[in-house]
Formats: sequence, structure tokens, C-alpha cells
Amino acid sequence: MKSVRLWLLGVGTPLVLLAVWWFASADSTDTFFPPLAEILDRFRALWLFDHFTSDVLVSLRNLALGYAIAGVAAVAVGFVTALSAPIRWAVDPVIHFLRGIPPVALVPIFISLMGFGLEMRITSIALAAFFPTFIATVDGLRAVDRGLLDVASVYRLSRGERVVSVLLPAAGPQIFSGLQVSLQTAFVVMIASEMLGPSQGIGAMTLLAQQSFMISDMWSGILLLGVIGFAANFLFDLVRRKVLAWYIGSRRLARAS
Amino acid sequence: MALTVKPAVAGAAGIAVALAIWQAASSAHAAGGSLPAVATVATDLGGLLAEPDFWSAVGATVGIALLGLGASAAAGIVVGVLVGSFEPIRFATRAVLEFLKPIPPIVILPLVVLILGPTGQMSWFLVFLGCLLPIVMQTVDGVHSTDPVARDTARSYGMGSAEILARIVVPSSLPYIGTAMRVSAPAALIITVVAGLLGGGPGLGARLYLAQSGGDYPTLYALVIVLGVLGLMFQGATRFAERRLLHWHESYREVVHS
Amino acid sequence: MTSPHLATTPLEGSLGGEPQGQRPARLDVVHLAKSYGTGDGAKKVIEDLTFSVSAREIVCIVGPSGIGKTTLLKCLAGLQPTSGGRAAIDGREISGPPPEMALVFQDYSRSLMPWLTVRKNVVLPLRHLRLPKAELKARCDEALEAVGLAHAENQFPWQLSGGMQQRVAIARALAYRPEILIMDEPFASVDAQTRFDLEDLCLKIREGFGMTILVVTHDIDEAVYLADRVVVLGSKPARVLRIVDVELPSPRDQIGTRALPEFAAQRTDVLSLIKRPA
Amino acid sequence: MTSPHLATTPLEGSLGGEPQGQRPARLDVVHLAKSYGTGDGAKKVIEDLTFSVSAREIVCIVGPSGIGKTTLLKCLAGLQPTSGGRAAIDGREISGPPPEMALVFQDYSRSLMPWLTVRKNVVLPLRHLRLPKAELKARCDEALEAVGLAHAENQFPWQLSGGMQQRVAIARALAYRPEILIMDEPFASVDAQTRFDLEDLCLKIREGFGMTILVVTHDIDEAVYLADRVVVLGSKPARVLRIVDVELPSPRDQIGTRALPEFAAQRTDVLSLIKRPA
Amino acid sequence: ASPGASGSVTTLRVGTIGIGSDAAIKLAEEKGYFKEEGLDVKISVVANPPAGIAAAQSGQLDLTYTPSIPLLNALSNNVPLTVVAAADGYSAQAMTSKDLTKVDDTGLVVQKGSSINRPRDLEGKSVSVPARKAQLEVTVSKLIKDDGGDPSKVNWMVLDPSSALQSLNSGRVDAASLVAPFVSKAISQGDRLLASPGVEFFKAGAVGLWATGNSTLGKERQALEGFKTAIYKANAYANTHIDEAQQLSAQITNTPLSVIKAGAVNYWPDTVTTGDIQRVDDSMAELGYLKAPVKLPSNLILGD
Ligand SMILES: Nc1ncnc2c1ncn2[C@@H]1O[C@H](COP(=O)(O)OP(=O)(O)OP(=O)(O)O)[C@@H](O)[C@H]1O
Ligand SMILES: Nc1ncnc2c1ncn2[C@@H]1O[C@H](COP(=O)(O)OP(=O)(O)OP(=O)(O)O)[C@@H](O)[C@H]1O
Ligand SMILES: [Mg+2]
Ligand SMILES: [Mg+2]
Repeated sequence: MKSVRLWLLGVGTPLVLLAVWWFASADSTDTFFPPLAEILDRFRALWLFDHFTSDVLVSLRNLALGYAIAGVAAVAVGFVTALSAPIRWAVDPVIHFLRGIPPVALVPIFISLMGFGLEMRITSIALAAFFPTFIATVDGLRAVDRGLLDVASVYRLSRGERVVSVLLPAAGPQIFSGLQVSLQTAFVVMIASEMLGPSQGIGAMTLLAQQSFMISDMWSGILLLGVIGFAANFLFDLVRRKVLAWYIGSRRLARAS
Repeated sequence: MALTVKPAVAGAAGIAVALAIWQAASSAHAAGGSLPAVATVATDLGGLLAEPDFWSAVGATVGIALLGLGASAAAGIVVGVLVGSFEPIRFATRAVLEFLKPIPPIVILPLVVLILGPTGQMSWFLVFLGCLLPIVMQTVDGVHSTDPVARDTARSYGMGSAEILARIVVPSSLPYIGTAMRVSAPAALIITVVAGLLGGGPGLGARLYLAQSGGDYPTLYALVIVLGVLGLMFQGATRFAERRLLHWHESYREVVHS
Repeated sequence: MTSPHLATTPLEGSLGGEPQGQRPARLDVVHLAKSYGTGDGAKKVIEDLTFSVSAREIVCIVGPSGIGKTTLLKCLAGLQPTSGGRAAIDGREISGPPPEMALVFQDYSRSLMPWLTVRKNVVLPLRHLRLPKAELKARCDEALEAVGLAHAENQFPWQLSGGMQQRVAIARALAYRPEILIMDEPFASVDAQTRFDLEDLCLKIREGFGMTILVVTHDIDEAVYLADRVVVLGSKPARVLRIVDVELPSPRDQIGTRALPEFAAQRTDVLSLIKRPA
Repeated sequence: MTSPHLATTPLEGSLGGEPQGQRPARLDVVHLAKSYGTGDGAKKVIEDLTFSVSAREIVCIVGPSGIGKTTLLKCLAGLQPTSGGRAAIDGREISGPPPEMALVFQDYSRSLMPWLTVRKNVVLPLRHLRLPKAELKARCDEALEAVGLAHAENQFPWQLSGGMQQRVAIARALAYRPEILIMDEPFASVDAQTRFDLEDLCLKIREGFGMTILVVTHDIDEAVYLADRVVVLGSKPARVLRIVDVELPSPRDQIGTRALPEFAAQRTDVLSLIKRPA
Repeated sequence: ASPGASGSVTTLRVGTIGIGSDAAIKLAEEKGYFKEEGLDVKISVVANPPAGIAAAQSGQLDLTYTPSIPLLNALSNNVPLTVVAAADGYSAQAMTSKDLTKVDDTGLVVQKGSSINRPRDLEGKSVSVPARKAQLEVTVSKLIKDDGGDPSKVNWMVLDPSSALQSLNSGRVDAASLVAPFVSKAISQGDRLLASPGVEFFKAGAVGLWATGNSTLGKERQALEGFKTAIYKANAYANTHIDEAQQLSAQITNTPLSVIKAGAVNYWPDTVTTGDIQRVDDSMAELGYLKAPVKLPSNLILGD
């Protein structure tokens, strides 16, 4: 009984909020808060047809490419760095400094170095998304339980086995939380690189709509970016749940008992 | 002794190599000459540091970031404790929070710029929004992470619910709030810069925009270096605060033997 | 399948435990049942448990892992609602944490607050008793002294070894001066020497404060050494297999008592109960 | 201050342990010393330890918490370099993890991979032995069967109770079929019944596989029940207080052996050693 | 009596985009024209005209600089704005000038050896603009259309001026539309001027405007009138003291004076009419930048 009520509350509240938005804005004449109906109308017209391949797909492809490059590179470089103390000492200060720079601030530099093309956008995304995962990988590997490493020594696991069967899974939770932050960063930089540079992509379209006062178009762009942000995170979570099932399960159990 | 010198030497060597690569690329006229020489940027940086306008921009950036962060921390912790402690509120807000959480504030930047204009208030508001949700979510997690055994201990010794909230639940969630602050502090700085760069809010972001659109590359690089240093300081400050407050937590315990 | 050894103790009254003399029962457990969850998903942990503990008595509970000993203690401490039967103190049914009782948890490391020092952990439950400052300090000092941790009062629990942490949890319970003390495997991670000392401390506080003590343990020797009676649990869901009266001279002594032939006999007695497939 | 009971066993040769018959020493520990850290910050944990373990012998080590038992085992397993003296297997000095040895760690929860199921944890160290598939499976099944966990093979370690996790770690060592098995408080968190079963398993594998076994325990009864000899450690830094030869008939039996007056005498003997202020 | 005589001082927050023609408002400040009207004008630089419009409409700014094209974009989306005064534009003699680069601060440039010789050649080519659907895109489109080309076939790229110059040189764009002082920079760098889109589009009259939002209009009408008086006084002064104005421009845009002097000479009109805006309105509709011409309200210009 109680759980049914709570469930209703969970599903009901967002629906009520949407309904409130719909009706409260229905005959809004406020320039900046157009009716939701109109926003959805523009959403369909703009993103589902007109600009789907020219803008939406371009943005998504840049995001996916930049993010994938960043993820693979960060884990690989992270391993090399974490497992070799001299390399770690050498790159630590530089890496920490680069990490301190707001990633969006690098976009103007990339524009100046590489122009405004796809390569600039993908590089910006990849570079900005690199650091969170890289740092998480190094931290995760350095925090691997001594006990587990001792087991690996006692049973004389080979170097490869040690990396694949012990280090990678043990650092897995941290690597994944780094990847999650990277995803957010990649998404932000995707938008920023479009707003600052070229005239293509969802970010550019949204900013253009704002600058030419097409408020419903702007709202529909915001809505689309919101949905993409949510969906990307959702997909990520699906993968994480699958890969880290052991970790999530053990955490839940530890909390429940 | 040997152990402390070695990382420092290696670190210095790393910095030297990075600077050398930069210098080589710039002298080789890579990227159409838009990469300024190290010395040019250093001179420009020196010029900036002597400029009162620059310092007021730094002040504006840091001030906005800190004010926004402070406000979202205060609001986020209260909301988080409420949401975490009361089941109906938690269920009612869960879907909405989960939906909004992964959406970065840059998404609503165009709207906020329209409504508040290119002002400090606009930047502050974006920082507030951008940091609020992570802090709320982490606080909720923290409240949930309260060890049931600790809670039962308190109950078995006859402590009331207000006392349990104050003495058990809030201290238990501190590590989570600490994590949220550690993530949010650099984020606050980033959002302030983004608000300046893309929305025209005051501070270093706007300076960055002017440098870019004016093609003033040395200043562009100098500003990015300044931002890097500010970012480091923000990270350092939150780490320091966290260490002081959470010295008892696993991740900060002084290693007794090693 | 019901155990043939069930119900060797008298029930239903608030007086019980004749074999242990004429002291009145403080703690009564009558046909207690406990399930986790409700409806189809319910998991029956305790089916029908009956025993009682008299005032100033030490009773030990032994039984296989996962049988429901911790669950039973949680019901007695009012932390879990029972699903049937009754548990009562001095005839009053237990419905919430009883003020005259203190519980030492099995999970000692999780029952100490890591952000408080040892002393502050001990003081924590005394705060709302609004005692005078001096008394607060005296009680805390005395309890820490008793468990041999006076020197560690300003350390944090996680700076101590497992055995020391367990002793902090015990000190906290002692400082609270409960009339009834319930302990869940309290000496599991302490070394042999310290364990002996703590067992003797247990006997001493029973004399000193007239406490009633209920202890869960896996160590049969310990149960026999400490207890006036040993409650042996078995079968799933949990039932009382037998209640063994321990007849050993007091005062007891670690070396002397354990070397007695009666001691060996009693231990063999309990052991053979446990060995039988339940 | 040197202990008067030191050096009841012969040293310096690779033959030792006369009182246990004429079996050759497999494991030799000679004047072993171990400090953590170097220079001023060094902490001397073991000062001068000498004993040996013969082939097919079971030796138990007892001693107070924090004295350096785990440290000693880590040195023997080649996980920690020694700071003085020597440790050798069949006369070969130990410098890295020896292939014929397996170690069951005290911290079972930190020695199982939480992302692998019970079966995969047991199989992990066998992978690089490149055994035929069938043999791999047979060894794993047998080991899980022996510790009574065949039913739990597809569960994750964190889904098991502490005692079950400990048994998984033991199963892993068994499946590895080491010639020398070293275990650090292997039965600390299992209940009395299971503990008995595991102790008996220990005796059985010694017979079955001819293993040499070294066990650290806090439980004096267990030490006396299991061991051919008990090494009692004491004083800080750690030294051998005495090596007690256990003279009990085999095969041993949980109920029978423990009820013997010789058993009580041996236990009292070891106990009194421990009780003495070291 | 003028507001100044009453002794009270009204503060006006004004947004500019930091271009050369801001010299006039600077002059008004320096020469004390604002003070004469009882005004304390606080100038701040905004990122671009739409940002300024947004700020003006929400009351964060009292006045903002905007060219007529962003103004029309805003008006067409029902953002209520009122024009207070002209900020810059073209003189009646501009079209007859022999060297259009001397009067037009905008320019369309191509690389020296480019095969593009007239606006209609830009069909299918990529052309950089500082912002989409803003002044340069609209004016260049008109050039192309008037020359018989199809502007909808142009690949517009948004680039800041320095990146545009760099991209033009490296061939990443085929043509760049620029604003002073980058036009003269491009020419000095060897690029070729293809056309002067500004003057050809606007002919003569006001282009840049000082506009205000509803809230300021309601509360500070008198102060706005004062601003208008002061700014026109400054406009007149600037037109007659070009050297002084150019020195200020150099300061404002952080450009060497020689570069400023090599470029167009600004013109500051003394009036703005509905006609100036209506012409632009019609052209934008014709080019498809507006669905239909905006019906300009009768009180669009303050004091009309
Ligand atoms: N909160 C709970 N919800 C559901 N089942 C539970 C819960 N707590 C314990 N159980 C189950 O109840 C049974 C008894 O658990 P309990 O902890 O009481 O055992 P125990 O006798 O104390 O064991 P041990 O000697 O290992 O401490 C176990 O099977 C356990 O899985
Ligand atoms: N890595 C280490 N660095 C420094 N000191 C250590 C380290 N590991 C253990 N010690 C210290 O060495 C001493 C012996 O520890 P060890 O773990 O060997 O004790 P133990 O006899 O196994 O105790 P227990 O019975 O509690 O397991 C302790 O004082 C401990 O603090
Ligand atoms: Mg229990
Ligand atoms: Mg140990």
C-alpha cells in the first residue's frame, strides 16, 4: 500500500509539473516564456526534420568520437603513468596544471590553432574529456588494495594476468566515475565549441536562435540539449550497471545490512 | 630525503620539456603562426599582472564563483537533508532530479542571458544552478549512507530523532558533501568563465572573449595560464578544507604505519 | 521436526529459572517468533523461542552462524518488531529501546562513530541523561579504565586495532550503567590474553553493579566459563535445543576453572549438542 | 632479555625437529629479524626468531595481537624482505613467492576479488598452470566440496557471510595444491561447528596430500588440537617464548581428543605461557 | 528648465560593443555633455548587440547600441524596443565617394589570386561572418542577390575577425566579411577588397542605433531625452573633429592609430527616421531573413 503510494508520487510529480508548464504557459504572451505547445511544435519542425542530419547528427558524432578517443587514451596513458613512478613524477605537475584550466577556456585556443573545423571540435572534446578519466585511472590504480596485490604475488600471476584480472577490475569503479565526469565535460565542451566556433551543430543553432530572438527555437534547442544530456548519461549508466554489477551489488548489500 | 627530491626533479623536468615543446612549435611557425612564443606570453602575463583592470576581473571571477558556490552549498545541503530524510519528498523529486542532474548549466545559458542580461547576476545564477544539483544529490546519498548499525546504536541508547539527525546523520553525510564540494568548486570557476565567455558576464571569461575576437593571442594564452593557476588554487583550497573537516574519514586517515 | 530438548525451563510467568535459585526473571522471552519481510517474501528466522534470564544472572547463547542470534538480540533491544510471542522486561512488554538496557553490537567497528574520539564515543549516549559534568567524566574514566583503554581516550576508533575497538564499545555500554547488558560476540577479535581479562571483567561487573548479562558467543569454552546457564540454539528457523545449567564453583578462575574435570564435562556436553545434525 | 625457553629445536642445518621423528625440515627460520621502514623511523617488529617446520608437519603459532605473526608469514611467503637472518625452503633461501607455497590471508575480505564469483576466485591462480580443462574443473569442485561451499560457487564473495568467505580463501589454496600451506587465523570468523569441520579438514589434507602446514591462531584449544608443535611467541619485538611439543594420539577427534586429560594439561601449559607477562 | 538645472542627477547604464564609433559617446562623456543634461552615464561593454538588447529589455541596461538588423530581429519576435538616437551610419555623400573603404567600415575580402571576381561568384562558396543572420550576412546576401546570385547557396561560417583572416589565408574560407579595423588589416596583408556591403546596402542614414527597453522608457523618459540631446551634440562634434575621434577609437578598440587612419572614417548622423529602418526591414523580408516586413510601430523612435 505504502509503496504503491510512493510510486504514484514518483511518477505523478513530473507529470504534474509538465501539465503545470503546459497549462500555465498556454496563453503566455511573455516574450521569453512562450507556450510549451509552441516550443514542442518548433522542436518537431526544427530538430526532427530540418536540421537532423546537418546539425543534430553532426553534434552527436563529434561527441561520440571525441569522448571515445578521450576514454581509451586516458585509461591507456593512466596505466602507463600509474605503473611507472618516474613517469608519474614527471607528468604530475603539468597534468595538474592543465586540469586546472576550465576546459571551455581552451576552445578559443584550439580555434586559433586549428580553425573551426570538425577536427577542432573533436580535439577540444577529447582533450577536455581526457583529464577526469586519466586522473581517476591513476588514483584508482594507486588505491588498489595491497591485499589483492599480495594474493596476485603469492599465486604468481603473470604481468598480463595481473593487469587484466586484478588491476583493471579493481580500479574499475574509479575509472567509471572518471568516465562519467568526462562525459559531462565532453558534453559541455561540445556545446561550447559550437557556440564559439562554427555555425553548425545544436549549440550553434540554439545560440543563433537566442541572438535573433527566436525564443521558441531557443527553448526547443535547450530542450533538445537537455534530452541529449540525459540520454547520454542514461546510456552510460546502463553500461556501468552491467560492467560494475559486482561493485554496485556489494555496495548495496553493505548498506542494507 | 632522496625520495622527496626525486619527484620534484622529475616534475621540474616535465615542466621544462612541456615548455620546450611549446617553444619549438611556436618557432617552427606551427598552426599558421597563431601560437605565440613562450617569452611573448610571459611578457604579456607580466603586463596583465600590473594592470588594475585585470585584478578586478580576477576579483569578479573569484567572487562570483565563491558566492554562487556558497549559496548552492547552503541551499543544497538543506534540500538534500530534507529529501534524504523524508521518503515522500524523495519519491516526488527523484525523477525530476535524475532528469535535471546530467544537464549542464551551459544548456540554459542562452535563456538566462536573455532574462538577466550579460551581468554578474547572470553568472552567479548559472553557478548557483550548476552546483546546486550535484550538492543535493550527494547530500541525499550521504544521508542514505548513514550506517544502520550506527543509527541502531543511537536508538538503543535512547537518542531522539532530532539528536540522531544532528549527531549521527549529518556527520555521516559529511564525506559525501565534501566530495560534492570538491567537484563543485572547480565547476563553479568553470561556469563563471563560461558565463563570461559565452554570455558576456563580467570577469576573466569576458576578457578571454575580447582577446579571442581581437586576435590577441599572447593575452589569450596568458589568461588561460591565469585560469589554470586559479583552478589549481580552487582544487587546493577545497582539498585543504576537506582534509581539516574530514580527518576522521577513511580517505584522509593518517597512515599510522607504512 | 521439533527438538526433544525444547522447554526445559518454566514459562508463562514472570518468575522463572528455578534451577538457578529463587531470583525473579528480569527478561522473559515467550514463544517469540520473528520473520523478515511480509507476505510471500517473508523469511522466517525465529520460530518459537522461549527462555528467561533472572536478575544478576549471566546467560550465554550459542548456536550456528546465521541461525538468528543477532536477530533475537535486536528484538530484545526493541530495534526490531517481533512477529509473534512476546519479550518482556519485568513483565513490561518491549516495544522500543528499553531505557534500562544497553547493547554491544557484533559489528563493533560500525557502531563506533568514526568522527568522534574514543572518549566522545563513550560519552555520546550519556549526553541526553543530563548528568553533572563531574559524574560524566567519572563514569567515562572508570569505564575506559575497566577495559584498559584509559591511555587511548583521545584516539579515534579507526586508529585502534580491532580488539581495542571492541573494548571501546564495551566501555560505552559500561558507562551507560545499564541494568541489563546484552552483548553480541563481544570478544571475537581480541587475543587470548585480553579475552580472558574481559571475561573476568564481565564476571566482576555482575558482582559490582548487579547487572543482568546476556552474551552471544561462538566459543563454547567461553560460554561455559562465563554463564550460569547456556542456551543452545539450533535448527532453522531458530529454536531452543536445550538450556544447559552450568554448575561450576565461583569465583571462577581462568586457569583453575578451565582445568577442572567438571569444566571439560560441561563443555563436552554442549559440544555434543552442537555436533548433532540439527 | 632472552627467553629461557628459546631454542629447544636444532638449527643451522636443513634437518630439524628431532622430537617429531626423523622427517627432514622443509621450512627453516634462522635468527630471522624484520623491521618496517629504514633509518630513524624504522620499527623493529621481529628481533630474532628461530624455528623449523618438518615435512608433513602441522605447526601452530600463537601469540598476542600485534606481535608480528602476520609479518612473519609475509616474510615466509616472500612478500616482505627480511631485515636479518634467513628463511629457507629445503635449504633454498626465500627471496620471492616460492612456487610450492600457498598463503591464506588473515584479511579474507581483502584477499578475494569482489568482481569474481566464488568459482572464478578459486580458479584464478590455476589459470597460468595451463592445466587441462577437466582437471581444472575437478580440482575446483573438490576444493569447494571440501569446504562445504559447492552450492555457492556462482555467488560473489560479498554475498557470503564472513565465515563462508574465509572458506573460499581456503578452497583457493587447496585447489592450488601447494606443498606448503600457510594460514593466518583461518577460522577466526566461523562458527564452532564449521570450525571443527575445517580443523578436521586440515588434518585430513595433511594425510591425503602430504602437505606441510603452518597455522597462526588465537585459539589455544585449536592450536593444541591441530598441531604437532606449537610455537609460542611473546615479548616485543617478537621472540620465541617456547616451542611446545603436542603429544596427543592420532587420529584426533573433536569430542574425544578434547575431553582427554592430556589435552587439558597441554592447553593449561600453553595458557600459562601466554598468561605470563612477556 | 533642463534636468541639470534642477540639480538632481540621473544614472543611465549604457551598453556598447566596443567598436570605433563608440568614440562619440566617449566624447559626450569627456566633454561633459551628459553632465549638462543631468546624467551620469555608466558605459559597459557587452559581447554583441543581441546581448545588449536582452539586457535593455530586461532592465539590466537602460540603453544599448544595436544596428538596425538585430533590432528588427528583436522587433519581429515581439521584443518591445524604442530607438532613442542614431549612433552611427552613412552620410548622404558616402555613396558618391571614390574610395568606398574610406566611408564603409565593413568590407568583403578575398585572397589576392582568388577566382572570385564579383559577388555572384560566391554561390556555393564559404564566406565567413562575425555572426549568423546579423548585419554582414544580410548585407552580403543583398549584394549577391542584386548581382544575380542565390545567397541561400552560400556556406556561411561564423568566425571572429582574427580567425577569419587566418582562415582566408589558409584557404579554409573563400571570402571573409569583416569590420574595421580588420578590413584595412586584410588589405595591408595583401587580400583584395571585393565589395563594401554596408554602404551599398544602407545607402545613407542611421545604421547603428541607441535603443531602450520598456521599463526605462516608462520611468526615465526625461533622462532619455537628455541622452538624445547630448549624444547628438557629441555626434556633431565627432564629425567635425575626426582626429580627436579617431584617437579615441584607437583607444577603445586597442588598435594602433595608423590602422584606424588607414580604414574608414566614421560618420555620426544627427537624426534617425522610421524610413532608415523601414528600408532595412523591406530588404530583409525580400531576402528571406524575415517572413514578412515587421510592422513598425508609430512610436518606434523616441519623440516621434
Ligand atoms: N534485515 C534483514 N532482512 C532479511 N534477512 C535478514 C536480515 N538480517 C538478518 N537476516 C537473515 O536472518 C538470518 C539470521 O541472521 P542473524 O544475523 O540473526 O544470524 P546470527 O545467528 O547472528 O549469525 P552470526 O553468528 O553469523 O552472527 C540470516 O539468514 C540472515 O540472512
Ligand atoms: N606495513 C607495515 N608498516 C609498518 N608497520 C607495520 C606494517 N604492518 C604491520 N606493522 C606493525 O607490525 C606489528 C606487527 O603486526 P602484525 O600484523 O604482524 O601482527 P599480528 O601478530 O599478525 O597481529 P594480529 O594477531 O592482530 O593479527 C604491529 O605493531 C603493526 O602495527
Ligand atoms: Mg550475529
Ligand atoms: Mg595478524
